[in-house]
Amino acid sequence: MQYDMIIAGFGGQGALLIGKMLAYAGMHQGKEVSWLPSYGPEMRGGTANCTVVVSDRPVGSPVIKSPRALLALNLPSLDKFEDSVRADGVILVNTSMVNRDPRRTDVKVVKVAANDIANGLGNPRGANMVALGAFVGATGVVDMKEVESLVRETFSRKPALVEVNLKAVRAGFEAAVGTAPAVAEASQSNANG
Amino acid sequence: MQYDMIIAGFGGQGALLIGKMLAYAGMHQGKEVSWLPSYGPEMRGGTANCTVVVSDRPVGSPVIKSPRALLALNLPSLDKFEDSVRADGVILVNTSMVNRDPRRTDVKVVKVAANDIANGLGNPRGANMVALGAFVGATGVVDMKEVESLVRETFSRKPALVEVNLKAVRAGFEAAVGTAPAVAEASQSNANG
Amino acid sequence: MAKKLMKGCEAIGEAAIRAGCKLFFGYPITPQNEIPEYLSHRLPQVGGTFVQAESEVAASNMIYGAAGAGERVFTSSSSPGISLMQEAVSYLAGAELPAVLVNIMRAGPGLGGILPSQADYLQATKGGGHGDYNVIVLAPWSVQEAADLVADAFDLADYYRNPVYILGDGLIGQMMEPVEFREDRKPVREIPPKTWASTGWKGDRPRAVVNSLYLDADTLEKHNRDLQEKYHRIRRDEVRYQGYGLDQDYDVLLVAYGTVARVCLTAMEELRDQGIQVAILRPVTLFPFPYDALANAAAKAKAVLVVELSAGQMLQDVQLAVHGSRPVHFHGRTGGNLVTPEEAASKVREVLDGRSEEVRHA
Amino acid sequence: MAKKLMKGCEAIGEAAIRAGCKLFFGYPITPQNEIPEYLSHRLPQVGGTFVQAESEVAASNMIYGAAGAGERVFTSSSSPGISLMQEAVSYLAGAELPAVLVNIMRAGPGLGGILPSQADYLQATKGGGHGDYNVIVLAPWSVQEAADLVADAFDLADYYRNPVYILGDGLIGQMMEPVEFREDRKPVREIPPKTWASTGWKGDRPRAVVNSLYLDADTLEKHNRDLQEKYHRIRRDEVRYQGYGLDQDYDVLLVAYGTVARVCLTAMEELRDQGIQVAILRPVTLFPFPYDALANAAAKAKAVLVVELSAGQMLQDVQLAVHGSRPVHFHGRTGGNLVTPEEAASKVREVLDGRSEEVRHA
Amino acid sequence: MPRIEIDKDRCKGCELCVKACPQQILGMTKDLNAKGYFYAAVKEQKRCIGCRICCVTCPDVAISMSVHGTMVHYFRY
Amino acid sequence: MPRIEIDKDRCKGCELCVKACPQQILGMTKDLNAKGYFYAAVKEQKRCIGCRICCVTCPDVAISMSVHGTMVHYFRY
Amino acid sequence: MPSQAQAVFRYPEALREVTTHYCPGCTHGVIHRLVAEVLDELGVRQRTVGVAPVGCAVLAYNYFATDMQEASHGRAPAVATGIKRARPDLIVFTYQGDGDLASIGMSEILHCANRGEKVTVVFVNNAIYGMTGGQMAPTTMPGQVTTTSPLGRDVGLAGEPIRMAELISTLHTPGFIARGAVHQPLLAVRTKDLLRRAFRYQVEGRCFSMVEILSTCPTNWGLPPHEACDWLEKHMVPYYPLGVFKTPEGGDRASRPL
Amino acid sequence: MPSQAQAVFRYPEALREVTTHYCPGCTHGVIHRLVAEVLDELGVRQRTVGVAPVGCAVLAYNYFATDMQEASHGRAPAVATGIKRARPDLIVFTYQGDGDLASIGMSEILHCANRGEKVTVVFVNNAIYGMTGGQMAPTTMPGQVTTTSPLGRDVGLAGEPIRMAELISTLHTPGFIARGAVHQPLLAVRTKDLLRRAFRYQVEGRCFSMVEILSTCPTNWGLPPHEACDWLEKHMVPYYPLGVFKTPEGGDRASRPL
Ligand SMILES: Cc1ncc(C[n+]2csc(CCOP(=O)(O)OP(=O)(O)O)c2C)c(N)n1
Ligand SMILES: Cc1ncc(C[n+]2csc(CCOP(=O)(O)OP(=O)(O)O)c2C)c(N)n1
Ligand code: SF4
Ligand code: SF4
Ligand code: SF4
Ligand code: SF4
Ligand code: SF4
Ligand code: SF4
Ligand SMILES: [Mg+2]
Ligand SMILES: [Mg+2]
Repeated sequence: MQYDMIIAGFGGQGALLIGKMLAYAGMHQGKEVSWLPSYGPEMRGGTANCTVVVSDRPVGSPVIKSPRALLALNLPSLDKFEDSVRADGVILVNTSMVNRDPRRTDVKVVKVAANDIANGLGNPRGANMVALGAFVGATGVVDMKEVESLVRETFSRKPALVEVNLKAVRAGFEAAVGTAPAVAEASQSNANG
Repeated sequence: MQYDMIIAGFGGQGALLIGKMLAYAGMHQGKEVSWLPSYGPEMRGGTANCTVVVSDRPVGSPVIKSPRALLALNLPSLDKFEDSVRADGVILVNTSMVNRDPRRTDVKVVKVAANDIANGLGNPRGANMVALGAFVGATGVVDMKEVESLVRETFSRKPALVEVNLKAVRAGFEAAVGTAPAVAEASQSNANG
Repeated sequence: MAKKLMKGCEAIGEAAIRAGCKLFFGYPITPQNEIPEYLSHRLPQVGGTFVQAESEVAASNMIYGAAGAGERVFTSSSSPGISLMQEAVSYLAGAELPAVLVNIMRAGPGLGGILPSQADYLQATKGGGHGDYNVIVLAPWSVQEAADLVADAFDLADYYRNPVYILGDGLIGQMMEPVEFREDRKPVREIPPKTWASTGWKGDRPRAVVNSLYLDADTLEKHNRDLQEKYHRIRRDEVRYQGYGLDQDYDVLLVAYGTVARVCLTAMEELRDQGIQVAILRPVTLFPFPYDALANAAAKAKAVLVVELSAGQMLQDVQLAVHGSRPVHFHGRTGGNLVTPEEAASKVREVLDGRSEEVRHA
Repeated sequence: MAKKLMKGCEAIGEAAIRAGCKLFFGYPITPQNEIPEYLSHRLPQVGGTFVQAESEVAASNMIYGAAGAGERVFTSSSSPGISLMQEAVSYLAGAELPAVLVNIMRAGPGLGGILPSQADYLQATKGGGHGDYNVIVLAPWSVQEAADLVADAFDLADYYRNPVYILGDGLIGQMMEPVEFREDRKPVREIPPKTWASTGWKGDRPRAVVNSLYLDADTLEKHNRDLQEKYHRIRRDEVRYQGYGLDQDYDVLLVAYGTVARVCLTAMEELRDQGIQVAILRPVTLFPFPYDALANAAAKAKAVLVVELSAGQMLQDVQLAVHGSRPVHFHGRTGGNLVTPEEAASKVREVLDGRSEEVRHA
Repeated sequence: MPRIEIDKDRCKGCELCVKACPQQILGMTKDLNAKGYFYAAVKEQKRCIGCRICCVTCPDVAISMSVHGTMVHYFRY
Repeated sequence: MPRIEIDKDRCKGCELCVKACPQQILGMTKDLNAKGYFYAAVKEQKRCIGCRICCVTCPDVAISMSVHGTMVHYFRY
Repeated sequence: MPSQAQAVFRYPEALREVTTHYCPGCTHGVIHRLVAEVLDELGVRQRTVGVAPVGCAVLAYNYFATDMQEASHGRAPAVATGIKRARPDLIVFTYQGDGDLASIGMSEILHCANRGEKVTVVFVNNAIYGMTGGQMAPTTMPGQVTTTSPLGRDVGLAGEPIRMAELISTLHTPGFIARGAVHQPLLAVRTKDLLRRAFRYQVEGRCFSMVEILSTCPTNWGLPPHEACDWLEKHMVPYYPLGVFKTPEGGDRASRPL
Repeated sequence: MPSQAQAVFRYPEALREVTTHYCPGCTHGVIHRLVAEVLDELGVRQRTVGVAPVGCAVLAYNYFATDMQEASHGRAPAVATGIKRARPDLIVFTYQGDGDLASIGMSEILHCANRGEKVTVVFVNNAIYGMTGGQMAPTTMPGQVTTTSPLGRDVGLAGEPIRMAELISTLHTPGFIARGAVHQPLLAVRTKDLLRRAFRYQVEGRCFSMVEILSTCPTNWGLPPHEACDWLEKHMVPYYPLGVFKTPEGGDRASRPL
């Protein structure tokens, strides 16, 4: 089975990067993956989002209208995509930038204050890594091990950044792991079967 | 029925003009006509030819591979088109510029020394009018009256030229009229029926 | 008005002027040079404007501007030049601008030659440019019809706010025939005022924006739906064709357009003399193509023979029309060579003898 | 080599380099800018040459020159830019030059939008330029296939001395997927030495003249016959397509290419779950189109459903293939909107329910 | 007396006016406007010399100026 | 001693060489060549100063020149 | 009288009160305003037709309160020619970027200028392709990094930047050709004078006119807006001198042979 | 030694011994010969690729004894760019008419020159479209009658003739730009020097080079060949001065603001 998700945020928040890292991690685990950015004519500095599919079989449509999971890094993203998430799916909200609760009741809502956690770690620019970790924690879509090694790879040119970002991604993971077990298991069992 | 012909000569010899005048004359007589120039990529100063169709009914193909009549103003024209003329057709040769006889025996051959006649009239530039008159005389495709009034019209801006060209066209007509009666009649009867 | 003997190119120019077109933008190319040449002296006489553009790309964008300003305008060119206009044609269609483009086709591909051809049929009818659009395509077979269709072209362009091609083979451009310009001609459609044209915004109407850009997918999709709906109306209301001998019995249906149809007519006479029954269907509009008429006409025949100055382009539309119900045969000449009546007739005999092979897919 | 996650555009650029192409000439346009951007840094690394041309017109003529000099070369653009290349494409075909042109299609007509589309199908397959010619058209449905087809494109171009299009919708260009470049890849055809290329005439071979001009009609007709003969061989030997579920029973045959076929595949799974039997035929080569395979596949179905990001373009080829033997239905989106699996599935249900209307002529 | 008004919701927070004001009396707020930008505001209206440099500078025509009484401007605009 | 040769069948009869020759020793014949042109010919070879102006002038490279002995040319070509 | 407040700087009528899509600090906005103010001052707004380019200003048709046409990339001068020849009574201007005018549209601008079309061209030179994400333009500075000159423009391979105002001013056909800038307020004031002159020549039916205006692209230059202004001053102004290059009154500036 | 006759002027090796299709007295033929002689003298014939234009010289590929490519109308400089970038070891030249280079191909020639492509352009300016039957070109003289300016070129509507050598020489990229003529034998001799220089710059890998050559079109000017030469001298030379406009050594000739 396939696990599909939309990662959305403000231009500089790193939504596209988070999506790419999820796709990479999936690929490294031997899954089939696709990553598709929005390239619509948004105003510069507007929102950016991407769709990631991780699957055991070749990916069919890379365009997903009803994703299993949504990572909403800011409010406009939640506004835009909340309704599209499948019933029983996951919505992970970055409460640092979203000042309302999701209205949906048929999905698992996970809240993580990514920016605050990052600030707390003294790494304000690491909010995206916190969110990535949280998303992996909440959904289990890929292995944390893969994510960690990806973080090492991504920042390999600037070794100083490896540790702080590993910390960030782990902090995010911890903040969310186990919060949406049903879906995580669904994905887990799919991954095995 | 339709009467179709090819008028061919060297660039400056006026083949296209002769053809146009035949077409005009036909039109003025109430016939359907078409005039089609060669516009192939001949070298400048090369040969020029046109196909004229005069018919009682709307003209079908304006392109004629086997014309009823050929006016060959110079040798290359005779070389090029001699074989295409229909059996029983007419070939009018300007012997001033063609130093051989047509080889065809199944057509009516009419010979007129257009340039010499024009020179004799003290109007060397009138060779094309001589040839026109001769062609009308030989084929009867259009009425001489129409041709004469066309000559008047054509040179109306330079009245001095009207008379000399009328002379030329008549001289040509006289030199050829009655030389190819069968075809002339055919065309005549067609024109009437 | 009395008949005049005119070259097709000149008749096209004159007809445009009589249709109220006072603007021409074009670039020289054989075999249609007589159009700009004629207009360069005629337009100033009637207070019009002739501009020799620096290229076909420029010319096609100049007519965009002039059409957008609400004036009747046209350009003309021949095959390679028309290829250079394809971006602009797509823009004209997208912005729904009325403009007339004359293509006096010559032999291709590439630089090819300057002799007659009909090998731009698919470019004209299927969209040589990008995106989903259609251009109305009118194909005259005589100088008189060229003049008549030019007049109609301006009306249709204005009525549908759509570009219109006149697609003529080289013969149409170069041939002289008698032509008459009727003074009492009426527009083929009643043309609404051009309130959409950009002529200065005084606040008395919505601001005029001539445009084909729609960044939002839904808006652009809606625009496309509107366009398709328009093309549907054109297909429904503007089909033109002529039949010859369709009311008699026939074994072979000849399909040809432009001067080739005249060649076929001559061939038909020859064949009937020999007791061979054929009929001709001549599409006058290539878009919209007379699919239904052709399907009906084909139903009466044993076989259909398409004759073109190409390697087989209208052939595809004929196949789409006939839908496999009758075998479709093809005879084409390329390179500037012409089909003769004899050739067409002998191909008909081959079809009847079983010596010709049916064409399945183009 | 290990798999890499790459954007389609980058994979196309990398695949070209690995196919031995060291020359790129192109002009920026969304959504394919990642191709020139990638190559502007990669080509110098491998001793190649990247030139940002002043326009698409120039770019397409630059590849003409470079191809004529015997080198592998390519360009890329998106719909409006490809329209500007149509004269040059006709020249490339006419001069029989091998060159690869990538079109990452966006929504039209005109300036349209920048979102994905498949509305340049007819332009690519029926000849957007003038004259009788064909371009080989390859349509990938994944990033991996895009890379693979680019490699094949260079081989086919060289083998047939013919331009080749890679026709991708915007998704193909923007999407990231794992891609592997096999080191052990063999050319799809054995490619003869380019003795025809203009590389300086030392007298050891006939003078090389890269040309499409033939002023004599018979010579040009002969050239056209040779070209048609080549296209015939391409039709015979180069058809590629893939079937999904063709060996099982099905009521509806879906026909789609590019990423739309993936959407259909997802829809097919959904439908099969509901007990609705469908199969898919995905043309990989759009020219040559898999007419026969499609005719055979359609014979097993009750109806055929064509799905495209256009108002119905491949539809025409499907109709030509099916030849009226089965009803053909159509579902298309335009403007940059995408077909969803749900939409495709529900259209299948409509076809089966009789709620969808058959399309007769495009 | 010149009076500067900044239309907070037109402002895109580019700070060009702040850098340009010869009196240095403009500044950026810490609030986000409807578009999500920190916008510019007049900090010390009184010191404004009415030079209109801020108005001329703003790419988004967010700034307008009115005057009470007569003013001589040192550039014609 | 210069020697001018005119390839009669290359000549297109444009008369440019005739007008150009400073010695005026070239002229047009009354015969037609194979292409149908009245062609140019050397009328007075002896007066030729070997200046090569005719050669340089001819658009159809119909004229060539050879010399016996040494010659000094007043233009480098 | 002036006891009441009097607006001395307000939103021009010829500019619609919408938010542009331009990035924060992008001087496209300033140039829009200058053009609009000039149209207002000359009182020609109601008979003006503008031509929008393909480039960041592609949506200019949403911003000017005049009738507008959207041209294809580079062809605005041809579209303007079509409009002006169709309706000589209209005031026609194009608004074009450097990719649009100096790259793909080189032929159209030169021939439009050379025919002496009575139109006004507003040429926004920001040394880059803004809209498509920062590729090299013909006007990109030597060494300038762009997405298609990742190591900086190599003049050995891509040539030197093209100075359009200089190029066009060598044509023999009379015209008004000038270059301004808007990265400093007083330059914007002077540039408005140039625009006013350019449009006035058109209103008088005198000649073709073009004002090249140096402009910033903070986004694709990767600089905050005010640093972009400084970069422009430092790198562009020396190569692209400001001033008037040609007037219809002036003589012929063709270079003579060496 | 020279007791035997020695050929001092003979048919160049780089010119094929075929009859050209040019009209009698058309100086296209002279220019062909000059180019061929220069290729011979520089010894580069065997590594030269010429690019023929669309224009009267469309069949140039039949005349030069080198490998050749036929370009589409106006695009020869783009085709040449493709060849030269593909094979920098080749000597590449284009041969273009004024319609080809100055009208439809304006963009390609300017950008080719501006990129500094190491190719040589032979630009034949005969102030008319020869091949298509005598239409107005951008280089047509004021008042000159052509088939599309039947009352003579009206500079008020069609603008002044374009001087390409001057225009191109204002580009900042180094290059060699000159203008010659061949309507008088000694000018042909000097023009050959210009061509030699132009090709030599290419052989040395130095720069772009272009020689504009004034040429007659007796047929479409409607003049006998020698009168055409006189017409050229009288009407064209004053407007199109002969000489060298730019050398790679020389400085930057951009006009400065007024
Ligand atoms: C025919 C065509 N080619 C390319 C494009 C893509 N394109 C859009 S804008 C642009 C360049 C914009 O740069 P510029 O003109 O400098 O304007 P700016 O965005 O910098 O203001 C390009 C290449 C297009 N839309 N159409
Ligand atoms: C795209 C395109 N447009 C137009 C033409 C027609 N055409 C052929 S040659 C020519 C102009 C020739 O003039 P010029 O370049 O001055 O060369 P000349 O014949 O004077 O030597 C034109 C317009 C063409 N072949 N292709
Ligand atoms: S008018 Fe001058 S002083 Fe006043 S705020 Fe603006 S820039 Fe500052
Ligand atoms: S210049 Fe305008 S947009 Fe920029 S900060 Fe000031 S008011 Fe805001
Ligand atoms: S070489 Fe000089 S003198 Fe002799 S024939 Fe020629 S032009 Fe006359
Ligand atoms: S110049 Fe040449 S072509 Fe002309 S007349 Fe003399 S020899 Fe003959
Ligand atoms: S991309 Fe550059 S030019 Fe375009 S709006 Fe943004 S800053 Fe301005
Ligand atoms: S038409 Fe003119 S340019 Fe062409 S060959 Fe004849 S004289 Fe020469
Ligand atoms: Mg720019
Ligand atoms: Mg010329």
